[in-house]
Amino acid sequence: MMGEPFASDPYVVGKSAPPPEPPHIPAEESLCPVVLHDWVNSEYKHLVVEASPKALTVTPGQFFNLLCPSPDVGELFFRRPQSVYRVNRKRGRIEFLYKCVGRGTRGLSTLQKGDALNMVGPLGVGFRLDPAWRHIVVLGRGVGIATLGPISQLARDNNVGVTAILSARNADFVMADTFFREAGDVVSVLDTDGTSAVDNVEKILAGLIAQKRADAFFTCGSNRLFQLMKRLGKAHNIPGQVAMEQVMACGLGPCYVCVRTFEVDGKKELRRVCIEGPVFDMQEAVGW
Amino acid sequence: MMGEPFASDPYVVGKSAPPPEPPHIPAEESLCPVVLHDWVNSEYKHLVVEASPKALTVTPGQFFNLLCPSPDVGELFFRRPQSVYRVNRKRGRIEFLYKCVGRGTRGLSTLQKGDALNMVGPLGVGFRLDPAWRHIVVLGRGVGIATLGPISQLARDNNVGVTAILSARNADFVMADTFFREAGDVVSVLDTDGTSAVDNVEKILAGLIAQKRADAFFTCGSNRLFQLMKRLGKAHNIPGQVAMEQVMACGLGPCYVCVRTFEVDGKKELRRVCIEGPVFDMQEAVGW
Amino acid sequence: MVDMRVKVGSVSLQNPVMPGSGCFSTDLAQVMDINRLGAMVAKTVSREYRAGNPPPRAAEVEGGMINSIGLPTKGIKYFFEHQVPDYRRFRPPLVASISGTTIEDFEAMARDVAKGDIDVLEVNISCPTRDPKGGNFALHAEHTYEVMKLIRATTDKPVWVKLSPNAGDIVTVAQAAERAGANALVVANTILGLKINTDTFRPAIGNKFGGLSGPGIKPIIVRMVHQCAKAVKIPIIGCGGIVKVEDAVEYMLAGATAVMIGYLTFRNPSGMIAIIDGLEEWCAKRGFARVADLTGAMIDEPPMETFAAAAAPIG
Amino acid sequence: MVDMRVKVGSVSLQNPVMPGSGCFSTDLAQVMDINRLGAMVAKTVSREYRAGNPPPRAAEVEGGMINSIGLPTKGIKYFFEHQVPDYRRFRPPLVASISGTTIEDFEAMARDVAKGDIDVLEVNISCPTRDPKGGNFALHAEHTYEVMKLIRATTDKPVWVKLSPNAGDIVTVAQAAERAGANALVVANTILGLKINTDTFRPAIGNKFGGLSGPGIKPIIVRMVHQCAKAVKIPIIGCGGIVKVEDAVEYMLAGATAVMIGYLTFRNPSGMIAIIDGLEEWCAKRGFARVADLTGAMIDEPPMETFAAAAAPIG
Ligand SMILES: Cc1cc2nc3c(=O)[nH]c(=O)nc-3n(C[C@H](O)[C@H](O)[C@H](O)COP(=O)(O)OP(=O)(O)OC[C@H]3O[C@@H](n4cnc5c(N)ncnc54)[C@H](O)[C@@H]3O)c2cc1C
Ligand SMILES: Cc1cc2nc3c(=O)[nH]c(=O)nc-3n(C[C@H](O)[C@H](O)[C@H](O)COP(=O)(O)OP(=O)(O)OC[C@H]3O[C@@H](n4cnc5c(N)ncnc54)[C@H](O)[C@@H]3O)c2cc1C
Ligand SMILES: Cc1cc2nc3c(=O)[nH]c(=O)nc-3n(C[C@H](O)[C@H](O)[C@H](O)COP(=O)(O)O)c2cc1C
Ligand SMILES: Cc1cc2nc3c(=O)[nH]c(=O)nc-3n(C[C@H](O)[C@H](O)[C@H](O)COP(=O)(O)O)c2cc1C
Ligand code: FES
Ligand code: FES
Repeated sequence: MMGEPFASDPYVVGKSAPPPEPPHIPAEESLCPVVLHDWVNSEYKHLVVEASPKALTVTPGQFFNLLCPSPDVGELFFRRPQSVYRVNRKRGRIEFLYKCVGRGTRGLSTLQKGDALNMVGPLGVGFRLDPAWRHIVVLGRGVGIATLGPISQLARDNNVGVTAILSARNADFVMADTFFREAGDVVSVLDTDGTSAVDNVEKILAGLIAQKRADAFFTCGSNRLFQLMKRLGKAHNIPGQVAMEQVMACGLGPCYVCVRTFEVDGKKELRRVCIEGPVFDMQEAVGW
Repeated sequence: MMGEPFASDPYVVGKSAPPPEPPHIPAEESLCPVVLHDWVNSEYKHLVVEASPKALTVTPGQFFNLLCPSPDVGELFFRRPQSVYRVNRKRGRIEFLYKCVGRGTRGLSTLQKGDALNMVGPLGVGFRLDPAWRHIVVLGRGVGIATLGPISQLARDNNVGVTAILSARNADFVMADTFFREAGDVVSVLDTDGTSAVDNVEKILAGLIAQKRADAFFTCGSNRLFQLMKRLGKAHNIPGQVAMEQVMACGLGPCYVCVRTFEVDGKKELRRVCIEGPVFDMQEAVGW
Repeated sequence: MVDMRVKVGSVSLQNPVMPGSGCFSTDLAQVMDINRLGAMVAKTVSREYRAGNPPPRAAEVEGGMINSIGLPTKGIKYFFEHQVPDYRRFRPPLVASISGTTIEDFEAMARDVAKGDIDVLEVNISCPTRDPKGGNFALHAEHTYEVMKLIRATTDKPVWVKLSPNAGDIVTVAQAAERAGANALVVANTILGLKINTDTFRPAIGNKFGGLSGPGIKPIIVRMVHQCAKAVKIPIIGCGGIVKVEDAVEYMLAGATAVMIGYLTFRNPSGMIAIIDGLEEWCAKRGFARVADLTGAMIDEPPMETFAAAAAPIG
Repeated sequence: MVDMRVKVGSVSLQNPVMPGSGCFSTDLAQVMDINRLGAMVAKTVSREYRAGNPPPRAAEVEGGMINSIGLPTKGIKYFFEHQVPDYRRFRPPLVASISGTTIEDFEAMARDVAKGDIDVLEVNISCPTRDPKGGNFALHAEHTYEVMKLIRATTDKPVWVKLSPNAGDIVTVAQAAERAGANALVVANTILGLKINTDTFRPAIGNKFGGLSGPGIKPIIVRMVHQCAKAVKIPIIGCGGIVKVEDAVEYMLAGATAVMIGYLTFRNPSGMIAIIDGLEEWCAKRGFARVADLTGAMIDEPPMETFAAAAAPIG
């Protein structure tokens, strides 16, 4: 039998000093107490945990690999990756915003305040922010919105302007708009009134480009919108970054489970989302 | 994944009427709320559940096959058989007295008041009481004591005298002596003072035989003591019954996992503890 | 209303769910309505009395169990005098499973059992608990062909053959069985395994080796069912690790006409009934008017993602 | 103090725990101290660049996972220019795993890789994700003998061979490898499996079939280790489903000199370290001064109960 939920000895937040270890180990397994865990609408949950010092070094676009409890008596095996939605370093907290889609996230949603969440991280290559940029555009849909939170926060902290275009099925699923409003302008586009159509988003982006408010593009969560940004970015020579997803096993690089296709100078190649990403150059990514 | 803890649809005690079913189905899977669950000493726990009407038809020596929760994240598979220690038909309760020995019983011990225990039963062939008997002797050791409870109760209800010889490591592990005292005389024999030695128990039994207080023998829990009773029973022509144990898979008869050896007229044969037992003729049983 | 009937060759079943041999007896009437089953499959019987293997005969492992019962049997005479009449109190077709020690013994068993009051003859040439090499005739295509050819000639009744997952190439064994005239394949028996008790340093079960069954083997057996279904025309009965409705569906998608269940019954004594009910519900919800339409319905294409190029192999 | 050292033939390891090929890279330095491992085992490399199989490349199953990565590799040149120097930042011996398409290719690969800065050559003739029949040379004793004989002649370095659990008779394959001069056997690679998604009716992974690994296969592979250990004199490395200390012990009792770990790392990234620490503790508690004494220490007798006659077979 699997025995304990982990064979390794994770860092227990609030219970012990970080174990002495060589300085070259940047990520760790840690047990983080849940501070808050609320539904934000019928499908999404907001999870706040107390995090270890190492976990708090997470940068925008990086993710943690979470050991979700099984939602039933069956065993759940793979960890589930979730990118960080917000970091509060002063209070030592990390926040996730996630959608309940299958067994893993359903299991995750059963965690109660005070329960310990086993997380491995921080992992992956996050977003890069060029301080020379004056204004960036972030375009997210669905869960992709969560992933774009930290880079927007970072931009604001560096006095880079942010326009956040948040695409959703309906007004209920425009999440975190107040959070994004703190960082800059928010444009919500919805399926219900047709504003989320690619055509309309293209108009909005074209307007921002015309106003020189688009020094860089960031996107996550929709292949359709990614393809749009990629096309406009190419046409107008605007650098872009995309955060991608793929089923993962190890989350650390060795297993090559999490690959996506990329194209450089007409040559296709596969890259691992977990360690070469999850954030990639928008022009090199092929999509999903 | 295993999905739900049971694929079948158990009878839920206190929640629903028993499902309509052909009258020839004597056992059932039922979900029984835990009413009480206490440690009686450092190794044994006393478990009381509210039981279904069908479960309450259990007779002395019969058992239930319990779906023990896993004590860790590993899956626990086989059910664990436990014989009934006491039945309170008026209050609709069934009691178990069990020793925590491995993963299954450790998992069982995590059940809290109000949790539902999934039990299959009543199962097996129990003890037989001949109303012509005037006095019986029950000899139990360890968990075997639990199994001998109901037959002692039944004997008393039928005005048959009972002498209960309870063997244990030390005074802490003489369980249920007050319960047995209600049914008759209790002799505790212990390892600590040497009274549990086979020689001494033989003396006690010989005394009872001499006093004609041994119309039938019942035993459970020790091979050594079983062999003693078998020998004396044979010598003095006293009928005897022994409750046996064996690892089980189905608990119902089909799988032939639970066999023990028996000998009839010098010919050995294997019998299934779950359906041909757990109670067997003492002279036919070979031991364990 | 979902039509739950399936046909395994000439044998009509009211639904595709039946027990695996050795995991069923009329003792189960203690907890379920046996008349609801697609068929009854009796424990494997040999000609003579066999005691079986020494206990302990089973042990838990992660994702399943190993067992080495050793085919205990009271012999063919007892089978017909006591067990068959007992089964006949119930309505589903009766499948008799036979085992033999030699090819001649198998032929004689087939002749004698098939002429009795049974509906189907299942030939167990794959029990891993008797031969420590992990099976019997079913390990090799030629051996399977030889024994099945002889058995086929003994009777007009439907003959099913239970294959071994321990065979290196189950597909050629399946084809050999088909050529020899088997009417259906049961895929498969248990996989030979060993568990050592790290407290006692001894094997966990009395016979040392035992057959692995349960959910852990399901991906292996589903693969074999799919491979065999591509290679033969006779129906296949999938067997190994079914514990929920989706598992039964998965076997049928892979190419099985019906399924057999063992392990589940140990944990959930009336689990087979729950699978029958759940399968009907599942079909209704998914718009299948006939459960038989699931057989072989796997779409044999990669699970392409939205943007095809991203998933396509390159280089 | 427990002596944790083991010798796999001429190769001394500081402890018996190492990763399985394909489940390890220096990327794991993100979460653990690689210098604690018994050895480093590199991902299987082929001569030319290979992209590997289309995603999704892995899926969960009960008691394990199936994967079909398809041996992606940047080729032998990149391996020596970039990966080997990267591994050499760490101290444990480096095991290079090679794959080839033909017997000639294997021979040439062995020659070229063995002369590089590596300590052991592991020959992967058993990857089930390349050949849908479930393996490669390792399915047959003769094929194994032929390829290993040629490879043996190319180098004086230790040569290990990774066998396939899909072989019908792994013992004869093991003996063939020994005869051909292999210095150790890795038992074993993954078992060919299939998972069908019952929502989409499509295979769960891009390559349809994939290799099953994880705790669910442990009883099968422990059995194979035991069978091989009885049949050959060269050391055996057990591999399959080790997720806790007792699993490693079980493999050693069955006859393994060392163990490899894959699956556990995915769930518990520094799990191998925990197994090393736990194994030392376990030996100390059980009074074993040398972990090497566990190898083959299974007591090959039935788990007799107190009263012997009750457990003995009869008839
Ligand atoms: C780097 C990264 C960051 C992510 N950040 C977020 C986030 O901030 N918020 C959010 O809601 N979701 C996020 N996701 C997606 C999230 O990981 C999946 O929704 C989750 O794994 C689904 O698990 P499940 O068991 O609930 O669903 P399942 O039923 O198992 O699967 C549903 C879908 O999730 C994907 N998935 C399943 N297993 C894995 C796995 N091991 N690794 C990756 N994907 C998997 C598959 O594409 C599958 O189709 C992120 C994914 C990645 C790779
Ligand atoms: C008919 C019957 C009635 C019993 N009544 C009682 C009782 O009233 N009180 C009590 O304390 N114990 C009783 N037992 C014993 C009880 O079933 C075992 O102690 C329990 O199954 C141990 O499970 P475990 O997982 O805790 O221990 P494990 O570590 O799994 O095993 C410890 C020992 O328990 C036995 N065991 C394990 N699995 C099974 C199984 N599926 N079926 C039967 N035995 C198994 C084995 O002999 C093993 O050596 C009874 C057993 C039987 C067969
Ligand atoms: C305890 C036990 C006894 C078995 N006895 C037989 C048998 O007598 N004949 C046979 O063909 N298969 C026998 N089997 C194999 C099952 O019929 C079935 O093929 C196997 O268990 C896989 O199905 P499962 O995973 O649903 O249990 C037995 C299996 C178990 C677990
Ligand atoms: C994702 C993945 C990739 C693998 N790649 C290789 C490989 O390249 N070469 C190889 O010999 N074995 C490979 N294997 C097999 C493992 O080394 C190991 O034999 C198998 O997973 C069983 O061990 P486990 O149950 O501990 O995972 C791979 C396994 C997995 C899960
Ligand atoms: S998940 Fe293993 S390499 Fe990315
Ligand atoms: S446990 Fe199955 S026959 Fe007794």
